[in-house]
Amino acid sequence: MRIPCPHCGLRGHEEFAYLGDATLRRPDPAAPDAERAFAEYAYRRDNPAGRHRELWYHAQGCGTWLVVERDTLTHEIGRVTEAREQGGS
Amino acid sequence: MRYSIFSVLRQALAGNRGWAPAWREPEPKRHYDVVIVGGGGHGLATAYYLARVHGVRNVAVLEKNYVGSGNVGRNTTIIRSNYLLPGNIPFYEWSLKLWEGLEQELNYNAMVSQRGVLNLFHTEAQRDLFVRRGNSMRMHGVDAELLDVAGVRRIAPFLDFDNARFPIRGGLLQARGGTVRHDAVAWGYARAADRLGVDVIQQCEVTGIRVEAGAAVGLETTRGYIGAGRIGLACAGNSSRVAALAGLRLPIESHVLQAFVSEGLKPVIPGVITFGAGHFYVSQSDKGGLVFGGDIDGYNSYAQRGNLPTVEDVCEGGMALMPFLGRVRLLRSWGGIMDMSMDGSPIIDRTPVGRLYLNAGWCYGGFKATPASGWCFAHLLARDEPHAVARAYRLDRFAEGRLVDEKGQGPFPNRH
Amino acid sequence: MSEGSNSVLIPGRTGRADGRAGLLVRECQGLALASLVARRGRVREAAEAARAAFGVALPLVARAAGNERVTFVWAGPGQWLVETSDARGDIEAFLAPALGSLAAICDQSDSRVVIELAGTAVRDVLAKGVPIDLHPRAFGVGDVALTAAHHVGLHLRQVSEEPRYRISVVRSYFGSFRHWLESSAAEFGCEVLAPLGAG
Amino acid sequence: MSGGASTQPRRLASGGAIDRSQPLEFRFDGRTYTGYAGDTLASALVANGVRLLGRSFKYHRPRGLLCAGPEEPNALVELRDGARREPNTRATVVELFGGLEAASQNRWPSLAFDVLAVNRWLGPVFAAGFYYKTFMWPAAFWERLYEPLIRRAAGLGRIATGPDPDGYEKSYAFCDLLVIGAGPAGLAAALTAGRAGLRVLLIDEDFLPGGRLNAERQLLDGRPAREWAAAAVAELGSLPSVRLMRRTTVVGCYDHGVYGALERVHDHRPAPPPFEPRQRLWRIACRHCVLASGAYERPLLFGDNDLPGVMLAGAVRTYANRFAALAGRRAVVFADNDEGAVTAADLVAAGADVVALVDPRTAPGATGVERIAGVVRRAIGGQGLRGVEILAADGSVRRIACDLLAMSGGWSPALQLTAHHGGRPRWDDRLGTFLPGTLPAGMMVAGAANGDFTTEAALAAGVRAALAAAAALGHAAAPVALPSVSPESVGHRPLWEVAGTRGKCFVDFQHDVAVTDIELAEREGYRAAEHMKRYTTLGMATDQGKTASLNGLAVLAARTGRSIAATGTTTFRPPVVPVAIGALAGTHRGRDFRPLRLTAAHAWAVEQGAIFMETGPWLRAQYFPRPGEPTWLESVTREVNATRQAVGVCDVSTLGKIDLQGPDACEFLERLYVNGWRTLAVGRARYGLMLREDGMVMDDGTVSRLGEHRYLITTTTANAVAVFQHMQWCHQVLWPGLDVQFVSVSDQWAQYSVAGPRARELLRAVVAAEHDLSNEAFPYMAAGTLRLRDDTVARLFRISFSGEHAYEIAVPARAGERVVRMLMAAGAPLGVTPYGLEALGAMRIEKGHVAGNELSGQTTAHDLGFGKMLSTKKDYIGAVLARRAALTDPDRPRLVGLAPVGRGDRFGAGAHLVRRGVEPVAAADEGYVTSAAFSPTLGHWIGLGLLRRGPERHGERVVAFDPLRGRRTELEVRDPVFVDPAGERLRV
Ligand SMILES: Cc1cc2nc3c(=O)[nH]c(=O)nc-3n(C[C@H](O)[C@H](O)[C@H](O)COP(=O)(O)OP(=O)(O)OC[C@H]3O[C@@H](n4cnc5c(N)ncnc54)[C@H](O)[C@@H]3O)c2cc1C
Ligand SMILES: NC(=O)c1ccc[n+]([C@@H]2O[C@H](COP(=O)([O-])OP(=O)(O)OC[C@H]3O[C@@H](n4cnc5c(N)ncnc54)[C@H](O)[C@@H]3O)[C@@H](O)[C@H]2O)c1
Ligand SMILES: Cc1cc2nc3c(=O)[nH]c(=O)nc-3n(C[C@H](O)[C@H](O)[C@H](O)COP(=O)(O)O)c2cc1C
Ligand SMILES: [Zn+2]
Repeated sequence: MRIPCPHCGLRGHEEFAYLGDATLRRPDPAAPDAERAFAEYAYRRDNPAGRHRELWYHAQGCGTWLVVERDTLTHEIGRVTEAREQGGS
Repeated sequence: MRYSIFSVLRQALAGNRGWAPAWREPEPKRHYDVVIVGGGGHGLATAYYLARVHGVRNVAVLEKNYVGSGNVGRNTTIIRSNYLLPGNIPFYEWSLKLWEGLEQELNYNAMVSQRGVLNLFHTEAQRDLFVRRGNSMRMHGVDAELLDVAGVRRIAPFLDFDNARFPIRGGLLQARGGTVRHDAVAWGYARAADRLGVDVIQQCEVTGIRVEAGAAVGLETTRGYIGAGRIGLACAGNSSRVAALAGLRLPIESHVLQAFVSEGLKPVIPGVITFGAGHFYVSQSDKGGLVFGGDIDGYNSYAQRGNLPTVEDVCEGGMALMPFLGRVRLLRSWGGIMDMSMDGSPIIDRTPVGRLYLNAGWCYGGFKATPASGWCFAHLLARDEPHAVARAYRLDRFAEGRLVDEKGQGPFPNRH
Repeated sequence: MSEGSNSVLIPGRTGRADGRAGLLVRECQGLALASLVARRGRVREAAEAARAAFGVALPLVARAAGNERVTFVWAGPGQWLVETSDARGDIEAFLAPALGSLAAICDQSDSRVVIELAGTAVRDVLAKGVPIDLHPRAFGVGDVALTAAHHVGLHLRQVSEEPRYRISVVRSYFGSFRHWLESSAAEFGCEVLAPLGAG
Repeated sequence: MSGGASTQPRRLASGGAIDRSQPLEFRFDGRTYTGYAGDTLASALVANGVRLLGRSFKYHRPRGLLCAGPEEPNALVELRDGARREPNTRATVVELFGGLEAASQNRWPSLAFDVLAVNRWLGPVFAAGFYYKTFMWPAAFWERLYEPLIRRAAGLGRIATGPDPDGYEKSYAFCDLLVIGAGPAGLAAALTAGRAGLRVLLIDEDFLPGGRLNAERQLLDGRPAREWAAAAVAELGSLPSVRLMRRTTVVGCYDHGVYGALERVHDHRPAPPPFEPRQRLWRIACRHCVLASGAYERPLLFGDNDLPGVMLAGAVRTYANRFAALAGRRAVVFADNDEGAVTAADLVAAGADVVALVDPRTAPGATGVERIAGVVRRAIGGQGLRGVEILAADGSVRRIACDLLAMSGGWSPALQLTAHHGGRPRWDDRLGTFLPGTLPAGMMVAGAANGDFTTEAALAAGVRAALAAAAALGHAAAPVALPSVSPESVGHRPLWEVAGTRGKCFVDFQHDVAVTDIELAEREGYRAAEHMKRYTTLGMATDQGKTASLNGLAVLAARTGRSIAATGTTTFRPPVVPVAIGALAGTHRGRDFRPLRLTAAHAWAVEQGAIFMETGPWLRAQYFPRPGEPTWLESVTREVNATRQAVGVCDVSTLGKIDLQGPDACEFLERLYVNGWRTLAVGRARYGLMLREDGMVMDDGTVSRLGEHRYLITTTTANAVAVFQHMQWCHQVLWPGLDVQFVSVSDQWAQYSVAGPRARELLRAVVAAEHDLSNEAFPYMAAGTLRLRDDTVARLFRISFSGEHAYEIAVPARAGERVVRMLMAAGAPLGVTPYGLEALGAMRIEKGHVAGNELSGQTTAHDLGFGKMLSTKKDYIGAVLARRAALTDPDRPRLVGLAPVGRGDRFGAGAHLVRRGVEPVAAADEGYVTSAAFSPTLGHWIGLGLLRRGPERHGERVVAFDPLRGRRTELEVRDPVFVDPAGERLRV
């Protein structure tokens, strides 16, 4: 696969480290059901067959965490943005 | 017809015209006591043991493609019970015991071949881990042996002992480990289950799970609606998709694992060998091909195919370990989609939906589990209680923190 | 890596011995390096401050920009590797007056080995490990890439048209990198020249 | 000088693309032959009249050449010898070189007389899948008898005997347009794109580009087609943006325009020249691709169609026209398409006696040879073809003597690469074959690969595809003028099977899969195309069914009553042709498997005689043996004692080091670590512990505050990269609002631990005089910057892993070696000793410090005795999930110290802990020994372990059960800190 890093251009996916679902948000640790929410966050996944927003880290490149839209059935890649633009947990 | 040397000879004389289909091609009935989704090794074994052990014979196995089209037909065929954690060892050992009598049980030669599984180590830290594991196995009554370099050399003199980046320091050997002919497992279980009355229904994809009052009552399929007393999901790789039909979200990601086979060669490699410093393991099939593999590609995928860097990584490991492989040619590569669970261990459990049961999360290690998985899942489906050797494989273990994490990698499926 | 000299490349010829060597390598010595990471939201200010103080703005894309005093090599968004032979032993102090409030500055002078590569076969040699399209239509003078060859991370840029490339490699991996480079160049002949900027 | 007709009886007097001025001697099965440059091994054997080349897999039937290209199923040889032996090499793709050695395989004792040929008489027993039905009784016989026998019989060639002596390498290539195949379609595409200035990579697996143009007697613009091809190649060579690679096969199509290709750089030489690889793997990234890979001809299915002398018609033409080698003198042609006539004409032109052209279609044409409407029902012969039995349309049966049967069942596009992304080929009823279906993004198909079976159509399709690619890339391009092509006729009505055959009718030649096997599979319910493939193994041999698959599907379709379209193909997978594993590994082998990291003082350690060990990518000194120390134990004991009694120096440069700055740096630390940082003063260091979000321990290390907003973090060697990535994730993904900046400085600093009661004295001797190192000025856990006597800038941290009064001194990496020598020189009067990882490990165990074996990813802070560090006043990664009941359960195995009751006893890491007097079985398992070492300080073995409720059990005796090493040792459970529990030595 070739991932279009917004900073480095098209690069082989072997330059990146993968971390899965980018739609997860770290729950509020102070919420009363924090333990349950954190367990969901840490362990459960939508794991869709189709469009997937996912985190890739350009480890051998610019060091940016990217949010890549990729189809898990075809591997086709759509939009790629920086994770920091999501504004955090 | 019973299979034996006599039937083979008799048929040979008769031009092989008398053989009957290995299993029927029945039309689905409107309702079954138990419907298993997924005609892979686990689904078929479950149906077989339901019929054979629990006398539940009004059973259907629904397979969206052809029987054995999933991971049971595309894995590297390794069986072993050399696990570390007490949640795992009894289960995999029970599986190995079932493998040991499988052919006679099924009357199908699945070529269970216990030529040994040798895990090499290259550092002292790795050795400590293997010793911990081997001792754990021995305490469970499982065979395990620690080999020093000379011991490894005796088994596999062709490894690179002298010029390696990560020198071999020894190995953990499970002599009872080995390989089994993958396709024959699916076919053998299908035939045996069929003979006990199980309907094996191919080209039948489950597209919906009908839930009424909190309990599953039947399945929408590409061949119509099928009612069910109980439903067991055994659709490795696709578990998340199928469970989602009942509104469940699983602790699973789907990842692709590639496997490789070389051209046919005269025998060289005695059993299974795994390289502890690279991503590579290998055995040689009875047909002569070197069957090998390595790491998963590492990203969510349902595409059943991998990418080139992983191919290279695996072959680099192979060459580093066995420098005579240079001129052996890779014949074919393929991929399978696996349920990578969040702790690298499987799930055999009830679900929050009534009468819906789950068998999932086998990662890259579920082939060896096939008999025990079928055995335990059948037990769960028939008795509605977990089998003793599969006690650890509960769905709530993640939230509770009772993880079965052999590698200590945490909730990062692509690191298990 | 002999005591007394910090030379990591020993001048001489390796690989194919006849004809002109296809790859010419030299170490760039006497450079001070620093990483510069802009504070949150201060990238443009930092770029301007650099222009005001050094006459070169920080490049905001994968490029290098420099003059005789100092070169700023893009090293990721909001990050640069600063190269200078003008730092008088303390590159942090050299940069701090202009940039200290706008960016984190950290001496990296010893963390990398910097080499220059040229020669008729330089692109063919690099192609054996560097997964970057170095064709003149795709990569030109001033372009920068962060990538890896043979599992060793590298920071690469083209410094002149011929082409000549400058590469910095993490010091602890340099031995392996050099070995890869020399064996990749062996079919063309590899000539290590006297270091640049030694003294 | 010339080889001459006498040695090459079947070589034509003239013609062909061979160089008669360069005769080459080679050996096959021990006999010497001569061929020419430009030959393949196969064509040279044809020219020498050698027909018997191999034995089949199962029945050991004699086999000769079927094809002239990579699709060859029969003519597999062992090429070269010893460590260079290449089993299963297709003679058809081996470019001939002088001195070539080849041998037939899978036969014993000889090719002509092969004992296992008896298998053919057992054919009915060895039918598809027979092994699934037998060998089950008695059970124990499988592994002892049946399986070894099967394994001996199976397999084809023999693997090489030693490490591959040749080199391999890999390379990257980039282009706008990748053209795969340099036949008419590919050449036209490359010319069009190349003239338009696109960056074109044209790849062909042959050593002679041109594809079928080299093999046919066609005329292009009135010239032999081969000349047109040569001119096109010459022009491409002159275009600056075009690169033509010969002897290179594109083997796989991967995501996003990545293609893998194998270049056989020097396979056409006895061995590669110095400094050059045997083969090179190309990793190509292209924006567009034109696949112009041509087509494979199909055999016809009739009795004993595998006899040597039965060949594909296209191959017969290739041998005659390209290689000037005549595959037989007396030929019958059997085809269901118009190529039959072309073949007959070519054979006549080559001087063969063509006795009949058999074609089931009823439209005879005038070709000057006898045309029979009908079929060949059976081939006749023993080790080679002697004649054929023909069933004419009128029902008459004739036997005709011949030594060559040229057959053609039509063509199947070489479409594998179109299907590597899962796209299914689609059936084309008009052409009677499968054509490419859904294509991978960026790929177009042209020429015979797309069903354009005439040269004219292939040329035009190549141009069209290139224009489309240029347009998509926004390049202006003009169509190239195409040559006129002599008349072509491609009528075809597929025959699929000859009815009423006698003898075995082979579909997959290499795997000996016959029509009867497919019938059996169907009968037994293996009716899906994939089931049939797996049950019969059709298409699973080294040729991957290139000539067999479609025929097999047609037979299956006929038996099931489904159409071929509904039957569908099996899945195509990379590689297109088998690829040497060495090429896929490239230079990553032996010691170059992975790069090596060396610390700045590596050369010094080598001088000191260090024994090194691999730790991740690093090589680190394990211990420094001295003369008279018989084992490592003596060396390590000396190193520990010297350190504990005087002073030792250890290279700890491999620790991960991260420079953290920014106004929010402290807040960032608060969120990363379990413990608090707000009270850490400038100039002080503190121990820190990090969890993963799931509550398990991730890493530990120290953090030193260097300035108001500047910290230095150290990580363990093993986790350096992971922790940095984790920090990036925390910063960029979780908390981008924090104003922090961090970079790795692991390589900037060489770092040495200076430990022992005389550590301060030693430092005094190297540190510039103005610095005050007294306990008051520089106490335990102090951190600061200073200068050494030689003016080197250094950072000094008063931290200790060994439990001694200790420092870590960091200096810029280039000064590392110098400084370590300085330390050793200055320390000589104090008795300084270098110590390695082994001594470090022993001392940390003596001190009860956890390390890699305890940080297994399976342990919690509570397990390791760090429960009290967990802050309750703040949120941090892992805080919530670490609180789960199962993770804080006191019943969990937790850290203890362990010492043998019999002080002379030894025990090791990995031993399990059970109560005394109970049976050591799984149910009694209470934990295990994580680390163990001989303690020179205490004079006996000690260890750390995780023991159920451990901290409550100090003083209890347990047994370390280690059946793997055959040990059972009684241990006393105790506090993990063996040495200086009060920490007095640290603070002096
Ligand atoms: C390359 C590779 C190598 C491996 N190597 C090993 C090894 O050496 N040793 C080992 O122990 N394990 C190995 N494994 C893992 C092992 O193959 C799997 O864990 C195991 O086969 C999974 O169980 P199964 O056989 O039931 O799965 P499968 O055979 O995948 O069965 C699941 C079935 O469910 C069907 N299905 C899915 N969705 C639906 C639906 N909606 N409706 C109907 N049917 C559906 C699928 O078509 C499939 O046939 C490997 C896996 C791979 C991919
Ligand atoms: N009369 C017929 O029915 C019939 C049928 C098929 C082909 N043909 C003839 O064949 C020609 C078709 O032209 P074309 O250009 O499509 O095909 P071609 O067969 O002439 O050329 C294909 C080329 O692709 C190369 N190739 C194939 N796979 C490759 C791979 N994976 N990597 C690298 N190289 C690869 C081959 O070595 C070959 O040189 C025409 O001359 C046509 O007349 C005729
Ligand atoms: C153990 C094992 C051995 C195999 N041996 C061969 C082989 O000798 N030849 C072959 O073509 N394929 C072989 N395959 C691969 C299959 O052809 C096929 O690729 C695999 O089962 C995946 O199916 P798919 O490619 O149809 O998706 C083997 C597969 C396995 C699991
Ligand atoms: Zn990037």
